[in-house]
Amino acid sequence: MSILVDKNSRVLVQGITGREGTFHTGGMLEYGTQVVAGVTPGRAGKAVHGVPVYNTVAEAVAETKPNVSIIYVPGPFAPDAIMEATDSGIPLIICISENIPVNDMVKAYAHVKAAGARLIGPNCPGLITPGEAKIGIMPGYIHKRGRVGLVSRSGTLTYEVVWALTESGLGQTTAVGIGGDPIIGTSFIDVLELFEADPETEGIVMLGEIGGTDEEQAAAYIKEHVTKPVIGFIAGVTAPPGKRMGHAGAIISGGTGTAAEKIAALNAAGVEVAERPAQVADLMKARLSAQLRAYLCSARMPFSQHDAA
Amino acid sequence: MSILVDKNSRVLVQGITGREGTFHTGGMLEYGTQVVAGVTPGRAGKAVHGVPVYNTVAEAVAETKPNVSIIYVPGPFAPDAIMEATDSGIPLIICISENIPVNDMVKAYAHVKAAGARLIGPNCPGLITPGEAKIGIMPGYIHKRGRVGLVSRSGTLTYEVVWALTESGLGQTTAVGIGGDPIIGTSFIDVLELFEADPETEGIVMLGEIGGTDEEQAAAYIKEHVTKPVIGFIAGVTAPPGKRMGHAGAIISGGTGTAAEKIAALNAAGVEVAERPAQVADLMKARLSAQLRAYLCSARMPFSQHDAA
Amino acid sequence: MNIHEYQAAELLETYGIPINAGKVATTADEAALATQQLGGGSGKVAIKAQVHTGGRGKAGGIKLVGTPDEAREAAQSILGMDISGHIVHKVFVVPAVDIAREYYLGIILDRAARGITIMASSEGGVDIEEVARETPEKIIRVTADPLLGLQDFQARMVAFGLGIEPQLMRGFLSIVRSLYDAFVGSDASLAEINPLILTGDDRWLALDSKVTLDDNALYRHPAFDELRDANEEDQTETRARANGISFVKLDGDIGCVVNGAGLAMATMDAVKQQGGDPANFLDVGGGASADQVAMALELVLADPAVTAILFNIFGGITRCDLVAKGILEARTRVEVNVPMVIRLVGTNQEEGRQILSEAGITTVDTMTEAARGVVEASRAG
Amino acid sequence: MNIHEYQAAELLETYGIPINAGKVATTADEAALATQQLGGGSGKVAIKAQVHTGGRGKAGGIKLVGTPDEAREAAQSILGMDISGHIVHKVFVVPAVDIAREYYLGIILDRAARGITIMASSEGGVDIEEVARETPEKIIRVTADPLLGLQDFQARMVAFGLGIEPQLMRGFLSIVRSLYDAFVGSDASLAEINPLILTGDDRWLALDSKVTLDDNALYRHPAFDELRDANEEDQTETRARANGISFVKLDGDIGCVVNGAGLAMATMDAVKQQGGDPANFLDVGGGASADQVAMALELVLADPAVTAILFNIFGGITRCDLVAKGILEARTRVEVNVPMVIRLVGTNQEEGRQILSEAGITTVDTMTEAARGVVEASRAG
Repeated sequence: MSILVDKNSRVLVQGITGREGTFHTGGMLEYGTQVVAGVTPGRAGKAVHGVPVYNTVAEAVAETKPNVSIIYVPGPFAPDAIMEATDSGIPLIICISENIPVNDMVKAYAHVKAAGARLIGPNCPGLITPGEAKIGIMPGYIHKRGRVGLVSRSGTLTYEVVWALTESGLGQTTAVGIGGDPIIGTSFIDVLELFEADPETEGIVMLGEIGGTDEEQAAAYIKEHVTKPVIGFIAGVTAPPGKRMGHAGAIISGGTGTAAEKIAALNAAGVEVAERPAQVADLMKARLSAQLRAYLCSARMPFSQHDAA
Repeated sequence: MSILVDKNSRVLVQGITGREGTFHTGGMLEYGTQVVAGVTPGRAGKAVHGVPVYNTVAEAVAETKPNVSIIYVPGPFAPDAIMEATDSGIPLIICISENIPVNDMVKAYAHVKAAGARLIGPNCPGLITPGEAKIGIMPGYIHKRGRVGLVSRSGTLTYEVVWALTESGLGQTTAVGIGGDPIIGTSFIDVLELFEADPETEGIVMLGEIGGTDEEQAAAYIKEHVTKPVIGFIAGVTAPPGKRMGHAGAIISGGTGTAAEKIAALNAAGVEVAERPAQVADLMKARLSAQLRAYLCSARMPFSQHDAA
Repeated sequence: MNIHEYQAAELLETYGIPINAGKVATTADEAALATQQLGGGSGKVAIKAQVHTGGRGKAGGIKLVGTPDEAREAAQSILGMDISGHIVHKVFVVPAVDIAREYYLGIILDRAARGITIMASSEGGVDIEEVARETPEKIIRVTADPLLGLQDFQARMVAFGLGIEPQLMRGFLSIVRSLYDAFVGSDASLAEINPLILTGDDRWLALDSKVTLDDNALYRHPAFDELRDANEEDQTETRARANGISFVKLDGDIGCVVNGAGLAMATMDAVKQQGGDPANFLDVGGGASADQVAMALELVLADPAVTAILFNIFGGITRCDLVAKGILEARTRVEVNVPMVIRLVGTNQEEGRQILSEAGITTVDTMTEAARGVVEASRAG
Repeated sequence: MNIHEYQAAELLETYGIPINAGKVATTADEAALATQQLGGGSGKVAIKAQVHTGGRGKAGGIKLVGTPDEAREAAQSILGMDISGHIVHKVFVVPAVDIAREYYLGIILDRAARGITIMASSEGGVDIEEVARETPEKIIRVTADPLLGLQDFQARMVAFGLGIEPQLMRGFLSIVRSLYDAFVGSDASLAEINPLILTGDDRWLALDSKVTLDDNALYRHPAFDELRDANEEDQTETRARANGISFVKLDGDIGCVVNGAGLAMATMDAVKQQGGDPANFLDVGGGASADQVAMALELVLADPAVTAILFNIFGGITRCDLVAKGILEARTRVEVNVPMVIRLVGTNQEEGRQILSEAGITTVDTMTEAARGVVEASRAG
């Protein structure tokens, strides 16, 4: 098992004829992802890497029945693309685009939510279930199918940790980049819930950064609802307040959103927080081994009880 | 039983200190309706007929737990009042106000629907479950608790038919005025569904008028889903096209919305359509008697079969 | 509220829609002058009757002319023309245009969808209702989310649905968006361009525009007051509206005074069933006062065709005693020289009947009786 | 984008918010003249430093004066002042006002609610963040429905929450609505009035305004370009932005060139863990080209404080061979006179390392190694 995407995912690429769209469609196809259609208004009838292009999402849906859409259109046009996908009934929408005006995003988010669809991103690398489907811009080869679910606000930082998990032999069930913008469609909590319910996922890695209070909320959620081991990392311990650290969402403002607060909240929820990205894999390995030992011990328990009875 | 409102309904009056609000609050109280609170911004602390007044619906809800709100504020302010009631979690909102700008109403309707609340009206007389609760502006004394559910787009025309039903001894379970505007919160179909499910309602009266296609849609619904006898009446057989007959919604435009079309659709769905309002009661009485006879005959059937077996 | 074509065009132009700019003329000479100014005598112009009704083309209300003299002659014949009961007081003089393609583009309040729907068709310039009836598949319909408004992708769905080519797309999308903005911004219940044309040199142009404004929203558009054309309004209807009474003039001879719109329609139907012809639709409104009843009676009596009057009042909020007083009051203000049949039931009906009976006026019990009575009285009179 | 108080006030005024109108001065003489014009020498005026940072009051950046001469003196002392690293180049001269009450009114992009939230407090004129921390119950919060926008009843909830009296209600509600319109209309991420005051004669007045604009939406507000204050921007940051590079100047001496914002922050943290101090945050962006890498290196080298440079690249979309070429390219364009420690992994890492190794540059494998190495190199240098 895995979460959100697998080998049955049928992918639509919105903005497929753009530079980014074309390039990453190639990458996704190469990885074995089923890319069934693309949309670029006015380019119907063309093909990109053999994938047919339509004028509208409605047409693409009618012809090719995608169940995931990935959006590469420029930021100012991305909210419209999100709403087009939503209104065409696509249940999972991954928005890679960055630089989206935030007030537009607030509206698009509200619309997606009202329609009951799921949006991941914007300004995110997408997500991957190793060996099944890569729906995003991450380098596929660093991933390996395995035991750990990963959710992250960053891009390359995720790759760093994915690589460490792969090297350590733990691998990943699914790795989800939720994006670095202030308003995002899917939060840590949403993904934690999915990983908690996924039988294949044994441990969860959560990569946060400064800005907002998503990590604090996730910590509270973990405390109440997550039984699997969670290892965290928070980037930006040394970031100064009031400065946007690349991501629109990565900013300490009004004294909130500091790494220290987030680390404290996670620790209080029983989440070990790594000091270095690569250390995440070591900590997870240790936790899973400890859990295995504990399980083996407890597994003997019933026998003893039975014997006693 | 009855639908939507009964003796447990706790009513909030929005616009209670206005002329209409005050007058009808008196009428509702006199009928025995539980009016628990009123709202007029800036008038908190006052009382109308002994009913406490609050500044906001949120305050009124917190203090008095109403489960129905009735709105008497002037048309331009009614959409705001509808949304205030919706956002305060009131599940049933009756909007008496007329002259609401239609584009505002389109938005308010969408908001109410998204929130899962029910709006009746606007520009409607409200609804009444005789002997239990009158939440509206209709004269209470013409009603009598009985066997027939009534749903109507009009006001006084409804009274005419209610009176005939009362005189005939049939009486009403609940009488609902859905309103005469082009955009209304609750349609014929919504109410038909409720009456069909209400064990006390034996027959249904549906009073339509020219304009729109609500009656045609209701006819299609009746054909598929309504097993109880339905008697109809359509006002405006002689109305000329292009002229608004009082109600904003009562207008034949673009060749649609004629009484002839509606009557034909209802007839095709097995609905008898009266030629005069008062005739509705006679037709219903005949249908219910016929049904009773049919029931008594069919009730004997099993015995015969048993005897034969 | 209906407005004229030229007013609709001006309104749409303020939202950035390219229109066929012309001049309004109220006399034949003005039309000739406008033709001179617009065409310089070289190109052709169209002289178009400005009336609040359709079918002016078939009625001869649109003429294509080449010279100011022809324009004068055409305007002469059109001005004063009666088109479905509307007298032409103005013509719109516009340059004739080289048409390559014609489309229909309209935005309507969609009652069934409870939203705002964009309708478009490549069958432009013809009666869209006929297209809707005969070949509904030729109409593209897209309903905007009421809260989000029209989205770009929806405008594109309209364009692709019509098969608009990429190089013409930008101009077309801009018109769709502007028309939507105009609809919402002016609180319209209808905004339509028919035909929206593509000229021989690939320009988009709104050749004929129609806008209907929402009466309930006029209060926030005080500037629209001056779009009202008194010529197009029945004086009695205007006076009724000012007094909170709904009144519609009809062609018959039996005046009706009723409380409630549904009951008023049902009353008209009852009169017709009895072989009569209603002279009007009249709803005195919810809690009608004596004064308002008197005003209603005056309005009905203002129609010289009226030969008998039917009062049908179901008292709910309206009290029958006040209605009775209103009737007596009206008699002191205007001369009632036609028979009246009065049906007065509901709240305080006994008091009301008492008041009337003391003044020598009898009442009837049912609507059917009343309708029959008034038709008989009318024939007798 | 941050803008100055006086610019925020002007922006809010265009939305109908009553502001305390004043004059901007860039010299002491201008301040004196402004004082003359505003007060006519009779009333008092405030001289307020215009800088993109808070805490100017405590820093002595606001002075109340009575005469043009006092104003000159005050402006003299404020202009050129360093407030949290921001040099004061302008002062805003405004009339002193008779304050009866002070409120806080702000509208923010609410990340947690994923909407736009109105915040208000009767504790105006003080640091609202402190109020939020110490006495959160004193803050009224109302979140507008993103699709509907702020509704009137929500504005009233704010007003009643603050206990505004009926006779003051209309003016207050109008300000709340206008501030919301300003927020949405100008694509702000923050619009705040602190304090919003009630004067002794019951007038509402925005005494100090702050607006932060959404960088991503500036493209649709070309007029906002002129609100940009070059004095307030680090030249290198400006140049970086123009090249699609995220750059933030910091106080340390170790230059960082990283791809990806999260990884760039983690790299700064790693440098700090090794006892070093990062000189900057730098994210070269997604599919960084050789040219962009060269530009990034130039930007870092432009800081004279830099004693060593750390490259940390995890190639995904970014190809390591291109990054290597960029580094070599940069060396031909600028003189690299500080040691560089390079970590280059991911897509095409072998090719990249090969290119660097041929040029005599060695690479390290892990981030920790790289951080340790660069701190050592910096100390050695």
